[in-house]
Amino acid sequence: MADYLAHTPDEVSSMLAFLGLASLDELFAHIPAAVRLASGSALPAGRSEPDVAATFARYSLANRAAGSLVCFAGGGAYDHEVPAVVRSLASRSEFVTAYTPYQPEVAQGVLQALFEYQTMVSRLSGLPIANASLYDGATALVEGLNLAAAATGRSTMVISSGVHPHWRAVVRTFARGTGHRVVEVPLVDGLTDWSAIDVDEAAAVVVSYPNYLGVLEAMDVAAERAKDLGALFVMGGDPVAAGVLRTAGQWGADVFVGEGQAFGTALSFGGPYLGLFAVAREHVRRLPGRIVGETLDTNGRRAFVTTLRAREQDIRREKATSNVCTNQTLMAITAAIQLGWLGTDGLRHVGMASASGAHALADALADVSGVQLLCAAPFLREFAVRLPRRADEVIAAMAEDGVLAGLAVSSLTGGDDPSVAGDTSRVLLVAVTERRTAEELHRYVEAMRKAVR
Amino acid sequence: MADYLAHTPDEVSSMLAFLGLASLDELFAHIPAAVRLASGSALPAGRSEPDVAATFARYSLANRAAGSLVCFAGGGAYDHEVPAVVRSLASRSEFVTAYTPYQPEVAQGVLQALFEYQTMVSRLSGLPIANASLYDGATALVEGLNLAAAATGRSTMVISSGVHPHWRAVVRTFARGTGHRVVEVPLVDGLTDWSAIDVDEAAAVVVSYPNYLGVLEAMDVAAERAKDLGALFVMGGDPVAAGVLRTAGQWGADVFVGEGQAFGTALSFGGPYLGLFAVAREHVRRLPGRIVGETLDTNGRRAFVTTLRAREQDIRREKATSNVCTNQTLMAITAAIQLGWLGTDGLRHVGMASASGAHALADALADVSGVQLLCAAPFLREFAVRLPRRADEVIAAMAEDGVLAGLAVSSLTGGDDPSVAGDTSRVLLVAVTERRTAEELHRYVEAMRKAVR
Amino acid sequence: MMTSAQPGGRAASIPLMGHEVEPTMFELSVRGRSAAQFRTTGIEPRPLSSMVPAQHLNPETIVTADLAERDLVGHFTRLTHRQFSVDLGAYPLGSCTMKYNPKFADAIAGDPGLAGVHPGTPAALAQGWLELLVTLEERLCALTGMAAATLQPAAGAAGELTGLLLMRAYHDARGEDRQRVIIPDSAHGTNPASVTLGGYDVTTVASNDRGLVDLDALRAALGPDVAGIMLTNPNTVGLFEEQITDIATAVHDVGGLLYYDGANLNAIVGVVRPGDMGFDIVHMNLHKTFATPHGGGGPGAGPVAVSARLADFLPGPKAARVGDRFDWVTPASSIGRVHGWHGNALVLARALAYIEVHGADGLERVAQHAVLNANWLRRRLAAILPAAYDRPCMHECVLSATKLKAAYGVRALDVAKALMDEGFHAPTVYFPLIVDEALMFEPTETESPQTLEALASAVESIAERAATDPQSLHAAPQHTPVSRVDEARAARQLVATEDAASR
Amino acid sequence: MMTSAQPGGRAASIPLMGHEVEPTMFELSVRGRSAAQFRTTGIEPRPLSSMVPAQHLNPETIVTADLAERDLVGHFTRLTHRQFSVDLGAYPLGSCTMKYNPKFADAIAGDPGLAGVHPGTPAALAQGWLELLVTLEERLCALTGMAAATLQPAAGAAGELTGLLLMRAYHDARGEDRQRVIIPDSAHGTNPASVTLGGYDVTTVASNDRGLVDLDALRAALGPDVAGIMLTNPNTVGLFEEQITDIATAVHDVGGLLYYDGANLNAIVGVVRPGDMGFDIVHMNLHKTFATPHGGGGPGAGPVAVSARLADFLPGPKAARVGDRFDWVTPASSIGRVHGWHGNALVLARALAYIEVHGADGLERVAQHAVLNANWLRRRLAAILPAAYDRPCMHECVLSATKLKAAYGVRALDVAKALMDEGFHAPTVYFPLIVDEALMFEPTETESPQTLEALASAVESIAERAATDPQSLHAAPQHTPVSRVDEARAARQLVATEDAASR
Ligand SMILES: Cc1ncc(COP(=O)(O)O)c(C=O)c1O
Ligand SMILES: Cc1ncc(COP(=O)(O)O)c(C=O)c1O
Repeated sequence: MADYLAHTPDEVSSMLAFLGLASLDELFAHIPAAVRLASGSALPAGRSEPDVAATFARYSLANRAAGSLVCFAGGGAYDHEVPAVVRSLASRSEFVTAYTPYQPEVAQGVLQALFEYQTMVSRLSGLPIANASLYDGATALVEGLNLAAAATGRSTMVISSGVHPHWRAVVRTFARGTGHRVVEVPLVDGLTDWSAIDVDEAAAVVVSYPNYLGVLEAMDVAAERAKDLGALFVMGGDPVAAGVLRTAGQWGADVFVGEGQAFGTALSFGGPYLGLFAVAREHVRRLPGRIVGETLDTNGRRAFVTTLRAREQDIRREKATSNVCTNQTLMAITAAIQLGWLGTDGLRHVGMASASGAHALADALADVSGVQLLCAAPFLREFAVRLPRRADEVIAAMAEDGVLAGLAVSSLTGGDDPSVAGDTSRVLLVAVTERRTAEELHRYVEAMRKAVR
Repeated sequence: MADYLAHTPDEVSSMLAFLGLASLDELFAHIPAAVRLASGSALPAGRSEPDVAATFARYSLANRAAGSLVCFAGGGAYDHEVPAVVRSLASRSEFVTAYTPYQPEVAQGVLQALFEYQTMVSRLSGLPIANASLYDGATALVEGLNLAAAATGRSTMVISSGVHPHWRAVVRTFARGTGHRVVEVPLVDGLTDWSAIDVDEAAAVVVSYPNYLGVLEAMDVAAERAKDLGALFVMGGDPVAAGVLRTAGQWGADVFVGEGQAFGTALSFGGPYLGLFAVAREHVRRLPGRIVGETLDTNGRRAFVTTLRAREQDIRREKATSNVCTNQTLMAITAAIQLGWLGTDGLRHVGMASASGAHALADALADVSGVQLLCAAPFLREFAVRLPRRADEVIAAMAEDGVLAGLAVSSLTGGDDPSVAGDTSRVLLVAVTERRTAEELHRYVEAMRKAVR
Repeated sequence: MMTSAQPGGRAASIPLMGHEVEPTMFELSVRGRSAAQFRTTGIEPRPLSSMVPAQHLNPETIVTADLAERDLVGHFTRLTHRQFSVDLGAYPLGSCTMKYNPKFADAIAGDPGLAGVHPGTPAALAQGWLELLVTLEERLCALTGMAAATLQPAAGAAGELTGLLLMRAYHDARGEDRQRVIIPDSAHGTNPASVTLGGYDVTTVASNDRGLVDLDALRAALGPDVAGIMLTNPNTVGLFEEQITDIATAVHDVGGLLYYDGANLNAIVGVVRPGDMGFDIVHMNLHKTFATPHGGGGPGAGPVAVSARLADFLPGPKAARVGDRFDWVTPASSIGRVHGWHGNALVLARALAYIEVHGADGLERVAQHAVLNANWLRRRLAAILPAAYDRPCMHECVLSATKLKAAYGVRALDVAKALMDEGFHAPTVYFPLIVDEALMFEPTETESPQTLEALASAVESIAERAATDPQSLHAAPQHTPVSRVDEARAARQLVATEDAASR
Repeated sequence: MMTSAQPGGRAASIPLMGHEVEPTMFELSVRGRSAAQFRTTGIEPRPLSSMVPAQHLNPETIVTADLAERDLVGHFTRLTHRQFSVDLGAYPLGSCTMKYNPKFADAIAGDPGLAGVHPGTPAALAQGWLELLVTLEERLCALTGMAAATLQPAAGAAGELTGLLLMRAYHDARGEDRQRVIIPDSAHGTNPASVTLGGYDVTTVASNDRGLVDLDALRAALGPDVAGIMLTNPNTVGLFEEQITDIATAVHDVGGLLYYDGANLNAIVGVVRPGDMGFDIVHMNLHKTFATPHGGGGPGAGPVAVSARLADFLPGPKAARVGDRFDWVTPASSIGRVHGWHGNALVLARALAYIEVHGADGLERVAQHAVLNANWLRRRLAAILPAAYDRPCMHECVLSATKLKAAYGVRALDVAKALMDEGFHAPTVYFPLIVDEALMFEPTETESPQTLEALASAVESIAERAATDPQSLHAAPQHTPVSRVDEARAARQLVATEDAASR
């Protein structure tokens, strides 16, 4: 019976009177009775906030969160440090309860924060133009392919199977609408085998760096391949790696797409996350989503405003570069704040500490009999191992010891996949972040020993 | 090694250079070497926020909070509903990180919130003037006595022992400095026995309504007594009761003091809480602490400002009405927000629902053999029972069943006390708030049965 | 001073103390500062070169921004003082349903037991999340009169595209190849954009002089090659498509499907169910009807509910009841994933919290009061800003400034800008496109009668100024941190990053 | 409209959109509205009359304020936009140490495992809290060079009074009846006020021309009836009492005790310990040195640490180690309680978090940079606002506007008000009383060199305006929500509640 309304019964009556109506019902009088609910919707009656909170506390207790399971799961969602200061700034209600900055005069807060976010994404990707966010990494890739199709007038998408299985799945789904032909390139020992496919022209060549198995792909080869096919070179990147690895721009990519959760957003059971998107200068007019630009107000003061709006759906309609409207602004602002908190050295620290932990764990696991690295290729902070038994069973067993061991690759691929030779069900994907301690790594190894004994 | 400093080494050097200094140490050169620490203070080295957080998580886990123990403890600290909306408004950093509004032009937020708080306290106490907060209920009472002494030129304080034992203890402590003579009046069957003392004049007569045992005192008798003694009538009140009981003003009190924790402040292990203070018009110039008044700015706009400052220590120094400077503003603002959230009916609901629960529990406990109500006098939402064994043992036993059974009266009085005839160690003080459910009451009674079996 | 960096402790950019510009994070940055503090892990740091072959390592250091925590806090706190929001005042932005967002739902979403769960956690260890998702799906189906739903779409537009792919999958399964999707000329821009991405051609049907779908025009446009129609009901002019059942019949007769754009569901939630109107596919904007905060432009959530015949095509995997447990299940003929994981989970949790608090009765009150407020405002402003269609509206009213424009050259934009000086956010302007000088007001149910009256008087006073001093309206707003901005300049010389700016 | 209540959704009161007044909660109130939602308890409500005798029941209903949650949020969010704070910018308010308050400490204090504990919880069930308190006491003793401490005092002034009662208990125990406590004329007002409440007479000793205690004057004032002296070191003019050991000897020679007012501890924390200077009793303002937020005027915390000979008199009960557990223990000759429970516990938790993060090294850096900033500012402004005493200062500098006053009639107050238009909070003015036209700047260590430079240039530009347009400074501030307020009127016709106001 709870709600958030202000109107007293008296006020409702006087407003109705002003409208010459006798009841709230009459407001709907012009709606054909046939389509109106006779007896209200089949929902339980309302309950007070504290009563509903009790139900949600039950949901919460029925989960094993990162607090109660030491998290070694990654696959695009990472347990990074998110300090109280970032949480408190990002939860300021002016950011949280505003909407798209249609009126720049009263939206300089969001606009400037987005300008700063765009600058960060541009620097991390090594590309000059970044947009103001997309839904997540997977849909950002789809937008990248649509841009490539528009730029090249072609429809064949060559995608390394080192791209996250969920991203590839999303690409396949949306290709049903765009009619794009999606060609997935297998991996051999963790590296994309470009020779395995024969295509002679393409709109885009997509590679993930590092790829979803954590492996550092041979980017020069991929770039080469893109050039041969006259395709745009689209790189899906782990933005955390940007602190240490070469950028998309340095590898010659035309488009960078990435998942930005790592920058200040909680694991959140998968969303809301943040789709990172950056492109080379020449593609700016094909950019999907919003972009904020700097300008002046009538008094000559610096001001920010969403610009190049002519690309967008509300103006260009069926010819728009994308249909995106509501995006993930709050996560973009959060990322800007988190990156400001990290600073230049902090960002590098996250990359290096994660890598040190990942390599330490990989070395330790190599000594566990029955466990072996899936591939020999170099990796940064995530790697795959082949186990003597099903990965999902091992994960369940290790959870008993308070460890979320990682992700079963088959739970991502849903079965066999060109990214892994043979049976995927025994392949486990393991990620380490800067938050993992030596003691936790030790606990992991012991739990693994038990699980595969 | 962590800190919150901005200065880079280069910046430090250039600032030192500007001062003609070679090292930070030289800034302290004029301090006699004899008194300077040779090798730094004997403190552990600094640790990062996440490392320190781990230590505090350990502290936290070593406590049984209201979440893990259903709280039936009261004694001036109550487990009331504090909604997310009040927490989020009260934690806005403009309120939290400001200080005393010395510059009203940039402090209208705090000043207006305090003006609204003063209005609330005035209405709840039925007295026209309320200050902008004191430390807590106990020290507010001390300020009330000092005001009474100044107003009457006398120094005898007649205090009902129905006043919270901690408040009386604090009064005794500060009387060491003021030289006040404190006369504590015993209770008989929970009610102050004013006939038990013979004093013929006093500065103040203090009664708590309800008293700390939950009993509703005979206020008219107390008022009468105050008049006889030519003393100010000081009422210590439970502000939550104000929703239903007669106010201090209605009972003819000159001064109202109370503990404001009940309005939006968490149990907080006892602090920071909120000292409520209100007086009759004629005592305004003796008011301790700050008071906010309404006025106009030079453009004729309504504005708020701290006023009647001439009473305060920074101006009046040794002749000040009080030494209080920093007070509990944030808790006062929180109380204003919570009262705005509660509204007229919500405040009444808290009083009535708490009372209904308390009476239901008292009735149920009456059926538990060996347990009996301490006194027959009427109570509102808190009551005392006499147990067949030590109250602290019963509390320990019932905690095993997830219930914080209440407070052992002896833990408050520290032994025998004029408020309770005979042995206090078996007396348990039980409070019920609007948050307690029938199921929790049932659990309480079952746990009690077990504990006293 | 050593560096030319901007001061992080100067507050002249906050309107509270002036109207200067706020420096960017980069202007505040001084290399060597930092706010970050990390766990002591006890793990031996390894030289990068020992882990990663040289050709992968970035020869340069990417400099982001280096601030002390104090300056970081000062900067972003000041930015919030340059930002309007629902929490500061009325935000009658039409079509966006800027209602009050309960803080309670934020607290729910902040629970580490929900926010701290990795999306790849096995179902057995995330039963609470799965039950939450299943419960929300049930509620949304009950409210829309649909059989099943997907919670994956991250926003309304994503829901639209998902819905169109479901439409395609349905026709494909029946071996039918249809090319066209019909939308009214009043449709929101995301509709045609989604149709294109769904691989269909857009056929636009004009609205009639009552602001509704012209049934004859629609019938004329219909044919065996029509995959379906996308409708918003109430439509974007805030009017209920009274002939909806005839429309439904007409479309179904040619084998097409009806898509319901739920952006305006707030008008009828708990009162009318899209399913009962004949719709086959429904997306909902949880950030509108169900009060999840808009986050400055997102995140949102755009679940899609469908009738039984389309259920097998829904994206997967979906959380579902399996016996007395919950598990991930993929529908038989699923179109596949439309999100990297399970959708904007924490937004979904907020929406469910809102739904559970309201229940059937509360949500009906929401719709009633949203419609009451909009009609009151429409009537109250009729003399100054006549409604585009002079009839009872639903949750929003589209008014027109044509009178003011004709008489004094004052445009909808001027009124919108001037309203900000009066303490209100502007309504949506120049949408829908079929209305000249459109001002689309959606007060929402959470604004009080007093707020509506103040808003109306503000518009009145603006109208008076239009007569006496129109120039002042072209110059509005003046009491904001920045005055009107030069949008043309922004587009002409694009400066989209600090590095493109000449500082 | 039904009522004449003010609109809750109009934001013209926020500087972001104007400078109108914000209605009070009561002006926004409409009887019949409410925001509160409660648990469903399943407990039968009983009629009050069945529980409470009639004579106790209030015949009238106390009307507080009745708002919908949306209007409650709008109101208080707008009020925060009318409020300056450390998080918005530099706050060089002398003697108040308005440094940055780490959000980390807020998070610690928000942990339900700490914030949710009832103060009457038996020690066995609150071991975490007791360990926390014991650890803090140990840290504070290590920093001050004292033997034991009480954490009960709720603020500095409460600490002062507690300290004076300890002084009295000490003398009483030795059968000595002493009447006077000496304080310098530069002392903060709480010192004399506390002395009076401690039952002592105040003897004020003048400062010498170097701004320090005049040792001869002090010696002259000393005698067997002196209970002790209260000193702040560095003192309130920001100077270190270099003769402190001689002062200590002199006071101790007559059997008096030395009380250390720790309000200025930030200048020497980790560098000098009051104990090593000869102090017997020390209070600390945790809300200053240890960065707990000031909350708009409080809460604070004012623990008092003492040397071994005073330990037995400390207030009790105190948390203490007892074997391998923690328990409440009352010192042998305790003066009793000075707080209703255990002190401002959550403030204490924040302070400990701050101390643990910094450690010995970090706190030393705090003092060093606080002193560096103050000296830099003093020197930088020397030409315009000469320091009252032209010598190196500690963490704050007391400057004087006498030159500006003599030359242009511009007073310290004018400079302070004008600074707000420049984006800075004002320094403390007209304190200490011994300095004419005092402007007391305490930049604290957390402000950057760039911020100091901006602050200095702001003062410079004000000085220039003093020469060219002094009138504009008398009229400052102008860019604030309200201009200078009529303080006289507020006192003349007191309106301290809504009910006293004529609305
Ligand atoms: C009528 C209508 N349809 C669709 C949308 C798109 O929804 P979203 O912004 O969540 O993608 C909107 C949003 O503004 C809308 O108003
Ligand atoms: C020098 C000095 N002493 C004592 C105090 C009193 O401390 P508190 O305000 O915490 O009571 C202050 C506070 O301003 C001060 O500056």
